[in-house]
Amino acid sequence: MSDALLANLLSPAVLFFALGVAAALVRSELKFPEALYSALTIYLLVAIGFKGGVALAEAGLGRVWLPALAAIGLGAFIPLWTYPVLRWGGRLAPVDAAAIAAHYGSVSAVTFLAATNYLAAIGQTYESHAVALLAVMESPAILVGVVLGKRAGAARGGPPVPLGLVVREALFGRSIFLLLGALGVGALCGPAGMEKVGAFFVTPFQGVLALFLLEMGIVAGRRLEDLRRVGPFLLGFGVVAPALNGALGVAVGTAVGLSAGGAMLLGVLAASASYIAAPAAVRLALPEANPTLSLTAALAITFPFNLTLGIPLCDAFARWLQS
Amino acid sequence: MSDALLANLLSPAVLFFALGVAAALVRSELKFPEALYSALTIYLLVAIGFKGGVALAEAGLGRVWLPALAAIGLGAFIPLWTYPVLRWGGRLAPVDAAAIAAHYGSVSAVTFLAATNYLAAIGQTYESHAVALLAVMESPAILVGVVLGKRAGAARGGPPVPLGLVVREALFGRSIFLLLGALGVGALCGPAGMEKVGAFFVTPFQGVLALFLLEMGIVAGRRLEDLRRVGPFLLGFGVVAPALNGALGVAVGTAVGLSAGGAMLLGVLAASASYIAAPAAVRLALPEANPTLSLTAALAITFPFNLTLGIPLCDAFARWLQS
Amino acid sequence: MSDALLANLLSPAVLFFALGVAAALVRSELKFPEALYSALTIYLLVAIGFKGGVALAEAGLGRVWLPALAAIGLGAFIPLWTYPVLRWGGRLAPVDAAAIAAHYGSVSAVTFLAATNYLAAIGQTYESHAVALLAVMESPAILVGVVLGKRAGAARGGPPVPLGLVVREALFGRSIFLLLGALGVGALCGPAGMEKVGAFFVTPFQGVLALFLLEMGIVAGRRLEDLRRVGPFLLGFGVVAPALNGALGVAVGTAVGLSAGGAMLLGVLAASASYIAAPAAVRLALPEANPTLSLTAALAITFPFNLTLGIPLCDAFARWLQS
Amino acid sequence: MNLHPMKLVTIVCEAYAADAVLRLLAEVGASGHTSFPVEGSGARGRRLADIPEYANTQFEVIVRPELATLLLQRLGAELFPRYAMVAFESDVRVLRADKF
Amino acid sequence: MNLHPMKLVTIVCEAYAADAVLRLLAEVGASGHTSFPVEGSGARGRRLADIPEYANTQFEVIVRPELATLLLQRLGAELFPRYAMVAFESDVRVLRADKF
Amino acid sequence: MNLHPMKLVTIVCEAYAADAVLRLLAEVGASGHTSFPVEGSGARGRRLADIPEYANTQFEVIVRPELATLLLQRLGAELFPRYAMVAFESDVRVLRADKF
Ligand SMILES: Nc1ncnc2c1ncn2[C@@H]1O[C@H](COP(=O)(O)O)[C@@H](O)[C@H]1O
Ligand SMILES: Nc1ncnc2c1ncn2[C@@H]1O[C@H](COP(=O)(O)O)[C@@H](O)[C@H]1O
Ligand SMILES: Nc1ncnc2c1ncn2[C@@H]1O[C@H](COP(=O)(O)O)[C@@H](O)[C@H]1O
Ligand code: NA
Ligand code: NA
Ligand code: NA
Repeated sequence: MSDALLANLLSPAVLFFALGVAAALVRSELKFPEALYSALTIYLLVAIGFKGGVALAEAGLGRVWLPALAAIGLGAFIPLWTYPVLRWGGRLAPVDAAAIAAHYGSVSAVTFLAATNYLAAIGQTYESHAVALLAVMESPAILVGVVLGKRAGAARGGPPVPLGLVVREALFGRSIFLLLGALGVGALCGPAGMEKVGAFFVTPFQGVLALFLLEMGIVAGRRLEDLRRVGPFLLGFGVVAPALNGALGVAVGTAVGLSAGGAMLLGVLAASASYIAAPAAVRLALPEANPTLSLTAALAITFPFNLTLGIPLCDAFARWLQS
Repeated sequence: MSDALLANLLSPAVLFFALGVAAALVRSELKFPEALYSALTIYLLVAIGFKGGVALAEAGLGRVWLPALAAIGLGAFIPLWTYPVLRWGGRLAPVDAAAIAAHYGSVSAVTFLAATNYLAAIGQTYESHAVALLAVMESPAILVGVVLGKRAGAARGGPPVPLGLVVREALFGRSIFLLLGALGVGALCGPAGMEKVGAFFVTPFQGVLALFLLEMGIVAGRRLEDLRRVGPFLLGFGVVAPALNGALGVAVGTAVGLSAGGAMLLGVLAASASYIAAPAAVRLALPEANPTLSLTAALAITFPFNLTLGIPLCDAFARWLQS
Repeated sequence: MSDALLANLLSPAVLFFALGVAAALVRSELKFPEALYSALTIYLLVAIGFKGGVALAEAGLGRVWLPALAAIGLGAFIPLWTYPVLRWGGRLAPVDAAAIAAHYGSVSAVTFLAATNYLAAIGQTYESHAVALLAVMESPAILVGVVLGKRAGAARGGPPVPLGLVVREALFGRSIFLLLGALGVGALCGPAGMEKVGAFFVTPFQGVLALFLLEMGIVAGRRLEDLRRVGPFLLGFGVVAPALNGALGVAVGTAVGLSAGGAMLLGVLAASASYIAAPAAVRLALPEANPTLSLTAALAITFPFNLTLGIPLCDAFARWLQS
Repeated sequence: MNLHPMKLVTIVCEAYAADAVLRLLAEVGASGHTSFPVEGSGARGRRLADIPEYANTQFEVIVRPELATLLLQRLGAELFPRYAMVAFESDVRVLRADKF
Repeated sequence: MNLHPMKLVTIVCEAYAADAVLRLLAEVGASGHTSFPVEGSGARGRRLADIPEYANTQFEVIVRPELATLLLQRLGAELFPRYAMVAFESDVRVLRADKF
Repeated sequence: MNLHPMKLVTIVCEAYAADAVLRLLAEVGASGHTSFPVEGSGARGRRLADIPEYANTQFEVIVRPELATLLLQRLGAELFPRYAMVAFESDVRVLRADKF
């Protein structure tokens, strides 16, 4: 385990992330243009979706529907236990508790990618169509979280946001749309399509991810000073919740018959907190919620935690459970 | 034919384009930063120009001059027949008819690329220096169209645009300059240069094109509501004109001795309408023309038509003609 | 020599640079978005740093410390001889002389890359950890130049810039931070890390550099009209100083035991003038200096000179010296 | 040449509020708008424009004076309670009043 | 400290008009300008800034009052008939009047 | 609805001056700011925004009138001698004066 941990900490991905955090901390004027951040996000989501779609075409839907259902259930469940903890344990306003719960039930694609890299590095196999789990797990928690927030909090003013808009955002938001869409394209093209575009979407993928994590490090590092606004409760939550959700995810994955690698990935998905899909949808549906709380927790606490410790922990737990 | 059509519709390029249109239609907030659009355009133009230049160096100018002359003639001719059709058939203002004629006589590099992909996918060979035809065919129609527009319409006010500016724009505009310049660089470097930069300009090319077509789909999809402003005549024109021009191009290509693949590419060039070079030059030279008409027709009607149907049609016609 | 010169002039890198200059001169509206410039810079610096770091891990620090010390000394020395020449020879204001001296003592990563490309093309070997010399040679001249400027000129008004800020900028500025940071990451990852990300950071590298040089050509070309503001003395300085510094660098490199290739690279570093790190740090520390002088000289005179003539000259001198 | 007095209403808001602002502009009947991405800081903290989730958008809208009042009123009532934003009006004189 | 009254002329136009605007600024003798890309909507429809062919540019030019009138007059006569654009002036007080 | 008179201070400067401007804003006690990249030309030549070394930044700061005077005074004394920049103030009426 400590070997694997060290290998993870010394992987290009994690080291570049650390470099980015360092850049923000020493206040180097290094920064990525917003367009580069967006371009890298688009590339990563399309690449991972396409690859997953091709894998899905090869595996067939028969092997995916049960884990997918489990992932959906898991995503919907997480806000149900985190909401009361945040609401009464953390004494947060109802709408803030609901917003944070939605972020933690939804998922982070980049964390998922780092986990697949980790598995590849240690030579552990996994179901290559697991990316379908990532795709279906983005929305459910957002919808549950929004309903919790709407029930709990009366709007502070202004006309209510039409429900259709909210559902559209939860289903057609930037990251979900790209991921599901590329998945569909990959499934339709199959291996023949992969032959054409694999040199762009697969071969350089790990390097692009490393570069993106450098940027993520800068982004997270620049938000570290927002941690003061977030309070000690949320700080602890940002570490404990992923650990619990990760264990839960591994267990559920094992229960529905995933391999150790696949169960670990479902654990990482459960552990991860969304910082692309959820902020957009929650901001639209629950504008009264304070976005600093949820986004800082997801980006500056939970993301680094998962990248460094959460991933190896999920892996160790999955191996132990399945051995 | 229907097999080939289906293969085309299920290629990553066309599917990603469709995904982009879908994103715009469901009003997903997915969008590419303008800088990414420009970066992808630059990459595609440089890559295709460079590759064509290397092929040119190998083939020698001797095998290119006749088809190139034919392409120039074709480009200059198309505005001559489309202008009267648009002017009297479509009852468009003279300056608008001239502007649209210029767009349809000029060419779309991305449509050309999709056509070469199509040929590669079905295993059909073609003259690899055909990109020279793309390069020489951008300007002639623009110059002819501008002369038609200037003759026909008196300016609505303001001093006339100096003719030098117009010619400079038609010859040195962004896309023409990049394409011709990279062609020259490729011709000077030859295969030795290709060995150095091929891993960037050739290997990942098809994947980059697929990503770009996703963006083109969004761009075209967001303009679909402009179709109402364009009227039924132009809608029909945007489909019929490429079909006729495509057939003409295939015939001319066959006449000057191109292979079935090469003639098909000349057909696709004739069928395609410019949405980068022409808008810039025409806007400068004929500012009184309504850019919504020409750009919407080129981008939202003719481009999708060619991508899905026009390309296989040209191919089928070329095979039939040369068999 | 003249063969090598021709080979250099006909390399994709130099030809694309010339194409960019031509685009600016004919006033083509071709331009790269700023975000693309920044993205390419980031990629090149990270890629070169990472590659150098891996090489360093393999070579061990033992073989690097002496050349690194020599590079630092060289960087610190160059402003000491160029300052008086600029101050009294060129009759420049003290603060301007100091600023220019800092730019010429510091280094240009892109020039270095072009030099390694040149060596690869002619089949000359060099110490692959030479990039460490690039990394350590950015800051010393900036610090020396700033001290010279501060001593010489009283500020024109406003409170003095805190010294800590200046040192931070010289050490943690964008380019230095990226280069040193990626070097560190590469050194920690070693060859195992390279296996993961090499397909992105190494394989397409030369092509990316060629594209970047196209942009550099546009940037330099658009500043050619600033040459008038710069005066004939600085014009001559921009050609003579790199020639002298290059010879000095080659000699020093030979003296500390570098191979002909390595000594040539140290010469190119000495010959090159910084246009990323130095402008930022000098502008902060010596805001009274006129940035047009130093930046135009570095970008529009010395960079093209080195790219075309300086590199083959350094190579010829290194071979002659070591034969 | 005649210049016509109009109001320029400027709105700086988090990017997530942009759709709501555009809907409001359509509802009050503004004839057009101009917008661009900005970064900034204010009561709700720094908004570094490094990722889209933190971006700000600035809107500039030229309207007839009576519309300016209505627009600002509804902004204050409907959007200010929810989003990070500031809004202000100033006096301008436009060319071609018939455009607005 | 003395502040000096000047006019700020703002021009929002399609990007293809930018060269013509810059030529006009040089001709009337403006001492400088500031510009940036924007997107917008108006009489000539939406101008989504997703591709350069649809981009808009905003110009801000500080000029002495008499120059403002001349600039707007020529804009209205020479460029308004051709390009998608709006223009307006407002009152500002600048630091260092000798710059303009 | 009440609108409250305030000053809008606009600063256009080379990007290298941005940190100094932000420090000054904090020192005089501005409650917030908005900024965005621009390109331009002026006494110190063209500043093409094609590379960061030549970029310009525009700051817009809403302040109470007495603060505007102080801010401009210090800008003129401390930063104008060093950096390429222009600055001016204008009158605006803001929604929610308590924000500033
Ligand atoms: N005093 C100010 N001057 C200029 N812009 C401001 C000011 N206060 C706030 N803003 C802008 O309005 C946005 C939202 O403000 P706030 O709701 O106060 O956080 C900020 O991110 C800034 O871009
Ligand atoms: N009422 C308005 N307020 C602010 N900007 C406008 C307005 N009308 C037009 N514009 C801007 O001016 C550009 C050209 O306007 P138009 O010629 O009316 O299409 C638009 O794309 C907008 O950026
Ligand atoms: N007359 C002007 N109108 C608008 N912006 C200006 C003007 N003069 C200068 N600027 C802006 O201020 C920056 C610095 O001006 P300067 O110090 O005069 O070179 C320029 O790059 C422009 O962006
Ligand atoms: Na989760
Ligand atoms: Na055509
Ligand atoms: Na040097």
